[in-house]
Amino acid sequence: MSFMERFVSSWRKFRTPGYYDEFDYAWGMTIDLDRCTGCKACVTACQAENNIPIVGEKALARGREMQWIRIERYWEGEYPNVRLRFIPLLCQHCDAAPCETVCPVSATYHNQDGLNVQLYNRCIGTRSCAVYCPYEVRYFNYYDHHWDAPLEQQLNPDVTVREKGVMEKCTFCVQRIRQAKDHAKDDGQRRIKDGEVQPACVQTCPTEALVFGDRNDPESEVSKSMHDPRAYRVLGELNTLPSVVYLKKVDADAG
Amino acid sequence: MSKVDRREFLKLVGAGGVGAGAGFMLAESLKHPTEFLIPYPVPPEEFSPGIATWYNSVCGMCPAGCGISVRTREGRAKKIEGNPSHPVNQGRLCALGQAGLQVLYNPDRVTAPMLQHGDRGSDAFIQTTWEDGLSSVAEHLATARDSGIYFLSQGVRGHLAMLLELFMGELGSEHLLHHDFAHPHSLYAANSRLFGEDHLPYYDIRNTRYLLSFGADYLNNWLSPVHHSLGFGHSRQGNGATRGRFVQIEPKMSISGVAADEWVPARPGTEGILALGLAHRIVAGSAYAGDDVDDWAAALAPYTADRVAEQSGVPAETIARLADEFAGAEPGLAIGGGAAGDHTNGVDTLVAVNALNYLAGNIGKPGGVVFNPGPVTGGPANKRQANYQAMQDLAENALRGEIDVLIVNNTNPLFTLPRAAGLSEALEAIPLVVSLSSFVDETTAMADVILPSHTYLESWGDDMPQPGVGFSVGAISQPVVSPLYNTRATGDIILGLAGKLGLNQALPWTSMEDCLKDGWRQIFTRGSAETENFDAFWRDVLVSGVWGENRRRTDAIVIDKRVIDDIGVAEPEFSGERDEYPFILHPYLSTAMYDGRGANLPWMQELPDPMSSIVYGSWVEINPTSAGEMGLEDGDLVRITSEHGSIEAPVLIFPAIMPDVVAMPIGQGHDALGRYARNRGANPIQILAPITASASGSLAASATRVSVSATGRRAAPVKTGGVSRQLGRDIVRSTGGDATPDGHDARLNSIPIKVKSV
Amino acid sequence: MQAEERKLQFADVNDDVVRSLVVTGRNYYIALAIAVLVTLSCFFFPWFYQLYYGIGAAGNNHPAVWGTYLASFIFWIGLSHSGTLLSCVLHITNSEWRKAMYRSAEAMTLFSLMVAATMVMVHVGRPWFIHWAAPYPNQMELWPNFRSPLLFDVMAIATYLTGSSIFIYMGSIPDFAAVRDRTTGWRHHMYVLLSLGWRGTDTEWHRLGWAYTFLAVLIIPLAVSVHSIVSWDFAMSIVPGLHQTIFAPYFVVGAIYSGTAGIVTVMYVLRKYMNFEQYITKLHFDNLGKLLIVLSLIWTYINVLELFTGWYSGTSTEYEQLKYKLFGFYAPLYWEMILFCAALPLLMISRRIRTSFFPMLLISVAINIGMYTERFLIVATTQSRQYLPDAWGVYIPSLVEISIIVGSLALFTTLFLIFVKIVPSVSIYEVKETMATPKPEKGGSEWQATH
Amino acid sequence: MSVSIVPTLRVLLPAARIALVGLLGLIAGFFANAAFFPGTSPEQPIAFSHRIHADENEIPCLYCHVQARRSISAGVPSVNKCMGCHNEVATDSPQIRLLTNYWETKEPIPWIKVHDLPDFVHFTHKRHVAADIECQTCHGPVETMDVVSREAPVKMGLCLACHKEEEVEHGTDCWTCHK
Repeated sequence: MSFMERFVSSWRKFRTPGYYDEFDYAWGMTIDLDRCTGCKACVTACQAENNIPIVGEKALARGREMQWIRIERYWEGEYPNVRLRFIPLLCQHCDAAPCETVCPVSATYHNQDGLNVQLYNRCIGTRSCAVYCPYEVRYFNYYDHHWDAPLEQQLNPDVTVREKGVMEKCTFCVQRIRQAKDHAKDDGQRRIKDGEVQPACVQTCPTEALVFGDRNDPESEVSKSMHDPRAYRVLGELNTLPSVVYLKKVDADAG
Repeated sequence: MSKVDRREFLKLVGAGGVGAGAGFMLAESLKHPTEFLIPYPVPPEEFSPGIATWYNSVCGMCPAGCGISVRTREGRAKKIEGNPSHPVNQGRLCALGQAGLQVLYNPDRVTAPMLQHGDRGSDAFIQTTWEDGLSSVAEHLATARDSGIYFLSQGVRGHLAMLLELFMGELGSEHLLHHDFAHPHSLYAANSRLFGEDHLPYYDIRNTRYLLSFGADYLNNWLSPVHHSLGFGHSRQGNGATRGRFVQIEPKMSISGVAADEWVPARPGTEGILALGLAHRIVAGSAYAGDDVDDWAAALAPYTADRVAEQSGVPAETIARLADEFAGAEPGLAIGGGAAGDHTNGVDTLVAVNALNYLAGNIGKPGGVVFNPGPVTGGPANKRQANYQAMQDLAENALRGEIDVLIVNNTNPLFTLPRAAGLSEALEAIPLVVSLSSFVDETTAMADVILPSHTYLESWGDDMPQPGVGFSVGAISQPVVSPLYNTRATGDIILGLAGKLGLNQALPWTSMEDCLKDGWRQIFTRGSAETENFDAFWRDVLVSGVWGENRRRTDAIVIDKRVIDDIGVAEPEFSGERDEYPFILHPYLSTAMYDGRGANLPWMQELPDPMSSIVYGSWVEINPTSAGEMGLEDGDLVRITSEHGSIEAPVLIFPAIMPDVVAMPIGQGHDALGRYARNRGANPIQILAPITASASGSLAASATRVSVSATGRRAAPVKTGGVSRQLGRDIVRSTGGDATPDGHDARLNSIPIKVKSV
Repeated sequence: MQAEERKLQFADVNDDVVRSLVVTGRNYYIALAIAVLVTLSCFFFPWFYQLYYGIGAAGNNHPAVWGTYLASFIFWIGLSHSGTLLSCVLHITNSEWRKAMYRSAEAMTLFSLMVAATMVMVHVGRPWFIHWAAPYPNQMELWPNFRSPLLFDVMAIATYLTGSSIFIYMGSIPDFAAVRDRTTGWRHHMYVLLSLGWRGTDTEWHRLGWAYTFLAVLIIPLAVSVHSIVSWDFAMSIVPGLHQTIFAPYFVVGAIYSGTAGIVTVMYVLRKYMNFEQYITKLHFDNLGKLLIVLSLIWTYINVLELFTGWYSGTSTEYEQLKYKLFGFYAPLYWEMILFCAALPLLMISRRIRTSFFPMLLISVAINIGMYTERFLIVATTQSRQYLPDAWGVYIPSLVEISIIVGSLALFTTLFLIFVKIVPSVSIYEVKETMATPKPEKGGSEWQATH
Repeated sequence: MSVSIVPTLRVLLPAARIALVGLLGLIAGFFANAAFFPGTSPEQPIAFSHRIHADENEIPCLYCHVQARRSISAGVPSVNKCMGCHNEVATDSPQIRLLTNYWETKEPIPWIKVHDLPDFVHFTHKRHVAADIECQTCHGPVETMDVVSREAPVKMGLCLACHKEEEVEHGTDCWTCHK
């Protein structure tokens, strides 16, 4: 295919609404807020899996935290009728992602697996994607981070260590998906089975609040729970069509 | 064109030369740096480059004893995950467990045996060999009086515990102490009083429909948080129609309080009274129909709703409602612990909570309290646990010069005991202090000899989780990486000492691995394993990382009449006068650092506290109204003073805490333990009063009154969060109890998620 | 004033202008030295430090990832605006008074565009890969993202830069020739090259006039589009406070506003320190003053509109945004902006102020300070208050950033100082056009300077 | 007064000449370095010859680089694998003595990487071997080399060309090869 043909074809593809119906896999996640206890196991799991740097107290004091998945907290009411809500926020891998349109070098785009790709080695650090993202889940490398020896021996060889001036964010643990695909191929070119691949956060969640899978597979856990009556999307009114769906918390006393 | 003269020519040559040089260097600078391919002289069996190998082991970060499986690449541990086949955590793991890697790779580890060459605490350690280190300690042990040898270990189980027993037994010393700050002494005492058992029952949260928790932060750090979380999740949404209801009774909202459907603030120390109030209602309301009902009625007579309401500050109607809901729940479960047990009346409180279970008929059935079989093998878990009384005796004996040698194993009493215990002075009086710790923590800094032990990821060991899960479980902890430094497993150090002292008859093993295999032969001979020979069995256990046998207890429990008769909870006593010290200090184990052992892990330091999103430092939580009265704002540095000292911490205005209580997380405030922990925050344990729960002798950690005074300075803690109010933006949505669909369906987006035929 | 009465002659024009190029006083060298020094120490040194250390040298954080660099970028683009635009408009409406000032105005355009481009380099995290934003075939078979407003921006600015540089160059060819004929040595040779062998024949004059007008017409829409596109960098996001249809006109007006004020400043300086009293007169300040008032009114109007979008929106996001802008952390800056850009300019209603030079200088400088603040607020306030309250944060510029702002001013000054010594900063021939041709019978020595 | 450009050019010529020569020098220097010191064939601790092993003795690549079949990295043979043959074969040649020396001291051999990919590239030998891609496609005719040198430019262009030609599934998606 000549460049022009390819350009035209992909243009057509990306012009049609809901083009992601043609996804090979459409990875998605549901988060059950009624199960989530805010224990932050997912946060550390993510840190360990994805070589997320230890930014240090000074940087944190300047608001330069790095958590691909973070847990936001929202108080309601006053003492004694007070309650706290937790909500884990990670890259929503929106099917209509604002960040993808703005990157001048296409360092972030949507791939055939329904993933919102962040390409570290293409990023030039305009940081516009972070501004455009309404979920605030993109984190920027303000420095070249270093690990006090021998902490660097923990780094995951399947994930690159980002250099300064690069944007980074949750990848749905693409290295694990890659691995699973690899196994599936060896196993007679089959597709990935449901539950065969789990991001670090889903894998470790002690209350099993997080479910991950292929939205295209009607039988998968995630498709089922996406059709739960409690399902909703954070900031759904912006119509960014996130791949991450939340299940409402249940207020037993709200009736 | 003008012809080139000589000067011109020279210029040209110069220009050309410079250009060429520049070009050359440019090309040179663009070259890739040299990298090497280092082959193994002999390739190891287990792994090959580029392919991950997984080892199953046991988590050593807290006493819960979860099973872990560690991912290694090229012989280096890369990631810790839960072991799916381990019944306690079933593949899940908490944040602290994940951070175990940073214990292994911590830059501040002790890399070799050390001898203190200055005065104690001068940190003038000089490296030595194992040979010298061991023999010098062995000499002292040989010359010391038998009763003068003390061994203070962290709470260990399985064969390491047994090994310590044997070792100390051979040395003829009774003074083997396990010390964990968070060990639930009162809970053990309460259980043995009511049920006559010295090990904990299994609280079946998974199948319960109604959980009544008296101060137990069961989702965060009480007993076995990960297992409880699994149960919680399942009880909430895993059961189809019926959704478990969770009620949390505590003065300061904990993680479990957040997760609960109802948070009931009760005055500190009155949880037991409240429990008896519920019991009174149950008995009076004839929801209980046992034949000993009259005894109960008599015993519970004084705990009328009004009196209990008056004492606990919980409205009478709430008490009535809770009692009826609890009695009506099929099945229900009441658990008590944490702060509720850390009062002068702690044991009575927990007895009362168990009584509640008994009266509601939750004993010995799914969704209630299930009894564990006794430990399969290894040393006794609880009886060696040193309560505060024992630790204080240790200090006094030391001052009386009765201690010749103190061996400390991976526990840090100088941090986890109040300053009032006088332990630091006591250590001064001990001629030889040996530490087996992997880090220079506060206690190790005071040692004369450091014989650094492996981290749990480098050493052999085994564990029988306490509390069990209703049936016998054992797990092997195997080295997942070859040791990073010149350290040794605790067991091997003990065996080494034994060898030097000629105790080989009693401790015949050459290494901890032998000792384990020997022990596990017995387990193999229990016959529940269907493998043919021991080696196969051993291999299986190593592969799966866990062993269990499906023998459950079915014995019914009868409670002695005398126990029923003297059931009752006294008013809690506090140290300090109310008018001088208006607040009750409520210290709690922080999510990230547990009892302070997590403070040297950068991941844990950078893990925002779930409720406050504060990192790197400690804070004190104050109710908005009382803060308003004192004119305090977020970030004001205040001085918290008890009768036994004072600390400083910034204020955090916290909506979910009782007005006369101030809460502080435990974990920060180290003055040792390496670069990440040192000189950061304050340690509330330091100022606790040395009063104990009368019946168990354990420290009444929540029974200290304090005064809070502004210092005029500000020290706003570092937070990752912004404004934690929704401002009507409907970010975290919730639905009514019956979870009916109300139009907010993920499918109802402008572009529906179509489904591709697979 | 004295200069007004003096009878101006063709010869004087040439002399004055050439003098301004050839004769260089000590003050000039001192000024240049200072400018260069400040540029090096306050712009390039901190920038290289930032390149080595990472964007962490700036005060940005999560969520406020954009900072003063971007604000400066818009500021300079804005400043660039009236130069060429104004000159074009006035050329087409051939208003006489333009002719003395447009050269310097266009130069301002050119240099502020250059500075703006460098601000982009300073802003991005990995400027060594900035070329990836340009479409060129490569072995990676990768192209820039043509959907990205940032890419539109790059294109627009490049076009505008090209356009206005051709425009200014073409306009000054005859002057180069004039200077060429009056200079010797290396200057002569330089102007030989620059003047492209201009002879001054009628055909040449004709073609020049034609092409010049053509370009002028071409550049006007271009200039307008450039700043609209710059505004899209923000308006195309869904960030509350940025996602607004008014932004394109808002930016264009703001740009012309600050640009015009910039011209006033520059003209004051030229007039004072290069003795162009005869050419840059009260008339110019008067007219520009009127223009400024109009612009300030439009600008104020749009700002008021903004308040209403927030107030009437009824959504928490927009409303909080507005509250934060008016009373939040950055509120003092906001009110400072209102004072400088909305209140102060109204003084120019009085003719006495318009026609007195120093007050005009003060006002024009004040306006540009205010306009810089506006750009900073657009970037800072909106990012600090987005959709998720628990991710809110505050951004405070770091020392490095502030020094780079100062440095960029110095950079601009340096470029301008060099410019005035190479290009006649007052258009010789057009000034002459404004004067009557000599009457033959009077022997060509006496005539009246007509304005 | 002249409007002619000629005198000016005459003045400028020398400067122009110098600039030109300087530029030429720059280019020459750059390519001289690239040509004569490419750094693509570094000197190895042992002068191992792939020609002798792979060509003359026809040992298949995967015999030594056994990892390539099942791992992302092909790996280098362990020292004892070399010794497996060189206990008997050519034990007296000086290079082999070096080898035995490493073997006896149980030291690893510090081979220098010739084909090296950046950290952000995910390349798995396994998949490419499974797809029956000749090692030579990327590594060049190694079997003809006494000193291995990087012949084929292992750059993104090479990968893409092949991925397109063979129409690899999602072969041009960035996340297929970048991590």
